[in-house]
Amino acid sequence: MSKIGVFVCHCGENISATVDCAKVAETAGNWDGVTFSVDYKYMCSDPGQSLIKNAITEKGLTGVVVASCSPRMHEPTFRKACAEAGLNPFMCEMANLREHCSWVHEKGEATTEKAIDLVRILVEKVKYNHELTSIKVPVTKTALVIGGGIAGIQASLDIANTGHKVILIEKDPSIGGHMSQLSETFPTLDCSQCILTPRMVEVAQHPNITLYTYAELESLEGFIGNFKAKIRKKSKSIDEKLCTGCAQCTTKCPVKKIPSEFNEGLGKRTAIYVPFPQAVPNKPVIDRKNCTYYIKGKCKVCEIVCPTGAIRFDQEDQIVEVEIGAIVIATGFTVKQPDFFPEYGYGKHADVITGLQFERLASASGPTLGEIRRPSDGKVPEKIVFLACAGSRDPAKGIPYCSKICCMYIAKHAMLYQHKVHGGKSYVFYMDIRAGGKQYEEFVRRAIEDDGVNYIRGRVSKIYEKNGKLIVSGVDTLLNAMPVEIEADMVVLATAGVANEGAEELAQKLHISYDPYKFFAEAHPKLKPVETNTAGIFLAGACQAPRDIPESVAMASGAAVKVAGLFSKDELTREPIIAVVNRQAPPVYSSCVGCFLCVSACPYQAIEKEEIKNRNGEVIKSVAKVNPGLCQGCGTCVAFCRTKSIDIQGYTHEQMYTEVMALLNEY
Amino acid sequence: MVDLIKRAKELIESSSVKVVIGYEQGTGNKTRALFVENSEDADKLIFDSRCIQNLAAYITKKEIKEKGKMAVAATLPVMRSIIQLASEFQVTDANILVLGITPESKLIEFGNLAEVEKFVHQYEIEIDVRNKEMLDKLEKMTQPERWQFWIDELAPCFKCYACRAACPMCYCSRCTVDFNQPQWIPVPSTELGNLEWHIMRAIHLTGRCIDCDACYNACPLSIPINLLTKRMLLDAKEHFGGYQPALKGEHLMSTYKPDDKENFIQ
Amino acid sequence: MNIDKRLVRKDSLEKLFDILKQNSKKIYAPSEKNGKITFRDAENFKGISTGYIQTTQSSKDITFPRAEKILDYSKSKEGMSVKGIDLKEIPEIILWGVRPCDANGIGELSSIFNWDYKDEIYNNRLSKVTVFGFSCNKSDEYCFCTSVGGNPGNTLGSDILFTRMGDDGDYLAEILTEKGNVIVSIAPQLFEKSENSEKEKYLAEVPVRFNHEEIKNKLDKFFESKEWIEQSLRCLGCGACAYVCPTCACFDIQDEAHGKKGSRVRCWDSCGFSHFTIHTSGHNPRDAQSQRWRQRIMHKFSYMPERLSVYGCTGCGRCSRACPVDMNILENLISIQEVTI
Amino acid sequence: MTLGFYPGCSLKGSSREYAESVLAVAKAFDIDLEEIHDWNCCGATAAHNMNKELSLALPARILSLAEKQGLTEIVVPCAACYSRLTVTKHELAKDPELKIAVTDANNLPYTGSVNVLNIIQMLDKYITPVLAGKVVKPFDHKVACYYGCLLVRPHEILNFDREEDPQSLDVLMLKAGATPIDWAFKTECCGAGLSVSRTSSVGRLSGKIIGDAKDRGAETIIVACPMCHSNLDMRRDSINEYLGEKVDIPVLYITQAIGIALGLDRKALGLQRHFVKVSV
Amino acid sequence: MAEFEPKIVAFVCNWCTYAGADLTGTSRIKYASNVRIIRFPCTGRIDYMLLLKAFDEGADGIIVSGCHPNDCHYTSGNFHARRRWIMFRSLCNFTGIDTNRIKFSWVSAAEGAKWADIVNATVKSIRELGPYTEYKKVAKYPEKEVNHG
Repeated sequence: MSKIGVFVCHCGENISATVDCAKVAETAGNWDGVTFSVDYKYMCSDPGQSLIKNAITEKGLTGVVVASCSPRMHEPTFRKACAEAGLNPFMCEMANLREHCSWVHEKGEATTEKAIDLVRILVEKVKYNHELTSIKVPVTKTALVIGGGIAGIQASLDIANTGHKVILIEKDPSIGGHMSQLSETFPTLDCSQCILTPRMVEVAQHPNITLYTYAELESLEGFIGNFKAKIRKKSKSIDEKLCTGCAQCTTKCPVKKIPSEFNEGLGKRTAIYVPFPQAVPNKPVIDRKNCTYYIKGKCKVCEIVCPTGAIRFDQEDQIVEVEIGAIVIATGFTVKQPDFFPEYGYGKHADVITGLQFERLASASGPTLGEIRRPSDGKVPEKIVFLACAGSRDPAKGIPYCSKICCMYIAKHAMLYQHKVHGGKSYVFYMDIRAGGKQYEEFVRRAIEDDGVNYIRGRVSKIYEKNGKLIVSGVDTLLNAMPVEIEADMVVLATAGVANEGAEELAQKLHISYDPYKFFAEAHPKLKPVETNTAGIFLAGACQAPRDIPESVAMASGAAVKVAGLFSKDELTREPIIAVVNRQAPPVYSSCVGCFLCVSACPYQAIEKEEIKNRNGEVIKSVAKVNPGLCQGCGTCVAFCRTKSIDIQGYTHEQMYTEVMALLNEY
Repeated sequence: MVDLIKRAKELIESSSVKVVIGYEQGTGNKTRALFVENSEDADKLIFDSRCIQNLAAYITKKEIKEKGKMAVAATLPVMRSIIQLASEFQVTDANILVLGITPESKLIEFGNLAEVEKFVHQYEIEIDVRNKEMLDKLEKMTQPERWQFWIDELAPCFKCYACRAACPMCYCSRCTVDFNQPQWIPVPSTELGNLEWHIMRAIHLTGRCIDCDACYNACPLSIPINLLTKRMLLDAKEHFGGYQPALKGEHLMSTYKPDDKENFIQ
Repeated sequence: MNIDKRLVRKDSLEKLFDILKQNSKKIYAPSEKNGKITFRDAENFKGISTGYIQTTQSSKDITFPRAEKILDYSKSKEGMSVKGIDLKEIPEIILWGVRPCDANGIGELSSIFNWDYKDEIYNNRLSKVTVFGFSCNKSDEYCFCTSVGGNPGNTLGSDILFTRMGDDGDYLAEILTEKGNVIVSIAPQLFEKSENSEKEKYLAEVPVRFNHEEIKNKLDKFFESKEWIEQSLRCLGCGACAYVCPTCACFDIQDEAHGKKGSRVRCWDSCGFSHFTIHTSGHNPRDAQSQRWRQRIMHKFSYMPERLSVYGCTGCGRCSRACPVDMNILENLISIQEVTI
Repeated sequence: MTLGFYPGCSLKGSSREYAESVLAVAKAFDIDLEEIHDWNCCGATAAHNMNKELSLALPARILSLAEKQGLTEIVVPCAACYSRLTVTKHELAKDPELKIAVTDANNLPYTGSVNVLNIIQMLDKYITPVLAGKVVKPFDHKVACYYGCLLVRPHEILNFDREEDPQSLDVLMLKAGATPIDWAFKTECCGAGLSVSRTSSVGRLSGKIIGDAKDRGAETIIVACPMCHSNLDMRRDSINEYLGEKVDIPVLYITQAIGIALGLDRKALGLQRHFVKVSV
Repeated sequence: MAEFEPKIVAFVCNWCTYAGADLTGTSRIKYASNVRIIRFPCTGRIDYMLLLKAFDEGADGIIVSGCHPNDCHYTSGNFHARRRWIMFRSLCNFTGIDTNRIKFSWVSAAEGAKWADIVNATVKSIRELGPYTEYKKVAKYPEKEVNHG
């Protein structure tokens, strides 16, 4: 006979404001099998948990139902409490009275009735719960870091420094990411390259880090502690072992006018190229789309000039298979290009550029060697306008969120401009200045007060070119919405930070979720910012949302700690929510008839064939068997099996059936 | 079927197979299954248009399997059933020899199941005109009319499970109706118990039924339960391009396509 | 005993039906659906099937329904309360068009339900049934009532037995019981004095096909025979034979639970089903179809005569007609008789 | 072929030439424009600032009448009318209760089945495919296509063209043989709402439009809205006053420009009715 | 007379719709209280028989909801579910079960508002359809004495 304890939480007033918690507890107390029922202000608090623990020991409870918030929130908390009191943690269930009831319905009888129903469903379910034991699986202590920007670099180094192996893959020919493109960094104005390059080199030289540049994730299978990844190493068309990075080839390559990605199109590169001088690895790749040899079948200048014979025109993409235990995704973000904004010149005015392009202009290693010169004619702009929120915070553009970093980098840009172009005039159109962060507000004030940047609170409706000037037509909302027109020489758009193209596809490969803007979704917005919903996969940096450098680095270190924590044990404990094929006494052995249709229904290839043999070793019967290491507990096979021979622990036939019965009948 | 008798005798005498399953004259004007285990019995083998029982139902029967390798005089529906059973690992080349009977009543012996599959694939599974008309008629009814139609049609059902017994695909050793923890299908043959039994049966046969009508022919009350599986067959065709039993095929309901089309999920 | 024999004109039958209906009698009579004839609540005389040799299903459904609630229960903190069905609610029913073999089967069924335990519900239902037997003037190769002690004009089990005199003739009604007299008293004008009381010449001829005594004696030593395996090879193990049989009485008790309330239901079961005898342990004493087939025959021709002094078979031949794989009981009994042990 | 036709007030008054040119071009392609009987004011532009239900009931009545007349598709040349009719369809489809209220107010059944076309959509759908063969005198001029505010906004309701940088008129004019210029004032406000009350504001607002068109070498300005036309044509004196020079670039309705390309009679196109002489 | 309050059972997956309904809660979006959620690991786990059981026990409407295609936490559970739903729904339709009473939807963890809309729309439409008397009549067997067929 079950002895169930029901614990109804008020959640302060979050539940009790609309649900009569005392009535819920009282009603539950009258049900068959419920021996203890109580309501309390905060079940998750220490005294609340003690209440549960005491009831378990004193009343000898065989099952616990905590009626409080979403199990997605506190199930681990309460299960742990039960375990501490000696009750198998899987004998604890949660009724979601907060998110699914009190917060979404008005106060009233119907809401309390619903709360009672929700509790009853779980009380009846828990009667059919079984004591389960967590599953132990071995951990492969190698991490895969996807993306070699600052977040990926930081995560790789942090993990590697704890003594674990790291495989870092980067889709571009060099690691460094967006940070390597930046001129100076706010709020200290130290040179981005100067602080980043040492880390890049450290990555390359670290004995625990294997670096694959020009490589992308092809596919992933497995589960936490036991992933198998296929990595596509795109062909670089060179033999990296032979290449010394002497740059003979890049100097002699006749195709010289390809817009440089690193310089955001403001500079040119060759077809065989190293993206930037400090690249790691500092070895070239051939851009086959633009290489004369690949287009026309002749040239091979690079091959001729290469002193070590390292050019390999027939090199093919290579697929590397690796076994890893954890993954850090640090794929970063991208910015909207000006052609997204017809009103701002639709990408047709050369002198309307993005913030990232301005970084290149301001960078000492950039196409202008750090001088601010406008792309169209190379003149130093006398008047420059910066537009904040180009796309961001604009529902009409489909980007209602704040891109977060723009306020700061615009202040930096304006400041750099003022420092470099003496007597120049700079204007910033903004909605609000969001400068939350250590020394951030001070930095913006410096731009305004010390460097004389003109901040205009208002939006720009239109930019058009007239008589060689860019007419920036906007409004100053602090001057009673006075229309403002500035005849500028150059305009910098702080275009919205958005998810990478292909982010969706990557998420699907990794089986992680993403938000409506295709940024990867964290497991909890506050308490699990670096975890994903898929165990063993973590997030770092701007792939999760727009992030600045300090945040990206902090996230990366956070993710690294999560990985290191995971790797600190040889075995991993997994929830035993897995499918099981029934076994019975001979001569039946199992009700499974061995049709093995479940094998194709399983998304994880977790179902195998097991041959049941007699003492003479003859096969009596072939039945399905679930590999507990591979099974992730989706239950697709369970609903599919005709003979109901597969069941899933925690969501068994009896449990789910009982939930339906309990929901619609009186008990 | 002189050829069949001759071949059966050879197979038995040479011990190539232990039993040949075919048809014999039954009582009344019926024909019935015959299990030939010695060459004299082979003389009783017949084949004519009355031989419609799906003999594949015997292939998974314990008592028959225990005899050893079998040969089956198989009409097109029987051959289809055999391929489907093979795809579900219930029969292999090692335990069956197919003596095919073509739609033109010609005997054709197959070396292996792959050949049977090839033969079977020449013919589309098609629903006969009379049943097609009935399906169309049902389609045109309103939802409450269809509901009443089935409540009335299924009312006589007393759950003797002859439909299940006669169906070659219903080889499960424990049918869902025999599962009682929980009791998915109400055991009593009430309106609800009958409806849910037949719905469940139709779902379990979706993508597997080869439309042999064995269930309908077996029903002592002649309830048109084959309409359910026929409907599923047509829907499988409409939504997923249909199916043919195949040795290494993708089973309709245990697989999916990312671009499966529907118009009702919001 | 002198049987009260009356003449019922051929067109009086409809009048009788209508008068009984006017007297609010519930009449179950054979009617057709999908080509199969079964006893159903008859609304009008026109819907009643005639000319059939035998109905597909027997009339046992009326006294032993395929699904029958026997009690309701509800649970509370105080405990369980149980409410049996109200026997007074059981309606009076006239069973119209029952063949003599079926009527005979009523007795056989009753002997099972009154063997060690007197089944109150069954007996109550039976007490409220008035049986209108109709003698057979046709038979087919599946009929063998005469081999099990019956005959096409058998009066056993009927309250009134109608015998049609000639293909288009009037009926001879034998008023056999008090229940029969009650019917006559409702419409006395339709039950005329009978001049001609000879019915034998109008009855179908059903040859005796085997000796049931001999079969019974043989079965005593036949348990381990290989014949069972050979006979049952074809059997698919469905329950069609048991469910159409007038004397098969296997049932299952099911609790239909809905939260704290529920009902207990008696529903038909069949010893032919492979799971009929399965134990909780997984052991199944009748694991093979041959064992189940043997049980069916042994029960009807050996165990029942031994324990209840009646046969469990009326020779109606329904099981043979209904079997999807032509398991012909007559054929099998004859072969048992012929086999030497 | 027959299409429904809702002229609205402007096309019967100040912009008669727009109506004339629409009908002339339609006729040239054997399209019958059947005017909606007993049509009423569309409510533009003031009604929706006063009373939402009224602002929807007026266009709904027009649409109901069109339904009653058996029309499935109507042409609405005036951009303001087009906006009101389309917005009404959108609002009523979205809100069944509102639909009932409006239907009740009009006492006319409304299903929302009538397809509303602006002039560009009409030309695109029925005339562009066969235009090339009928152009006898390509409109070989540099043109500035001016869209104004109501033709493309609000985008989420009209779902017509790109709201910030529309292209449809440019494409049409290209097909008529013109060279559309790239300019900055395609959707800038002409000051329509102040057309009568504050002509000086109109001078400034429309002046910027004319000024930019002139600076970029436009020989003609092409419009598809009576309000735009009034302001750019009728208020040319105020405009010129603002610009401080005499600019005499003519303003043509798209249908007039196409009509010229088709070689239609200039009078039939109403070219003589303009304030700024049509020199092209 | 009081308005008919339909009983609606929602079968949802843990990762998307259950989380989406959590978000509806955290966003404090109000919706009709007629729905009770039963949590499954994945839509692939949702046994069609459970839907029938819900009707057996007196549900007037059913919501089945999970992750959008491609978003399944288990990669393809929802794809399998979708195929089953297509066939199951068609069979229901063929047997005369009122498919207007079964609402299938995709609600992601980010679509809190959509969940509220789905629930409200379902409650509204079921309210218009009224109690599912057809099914209830058949299902309330224990009220009936016997079945003679």
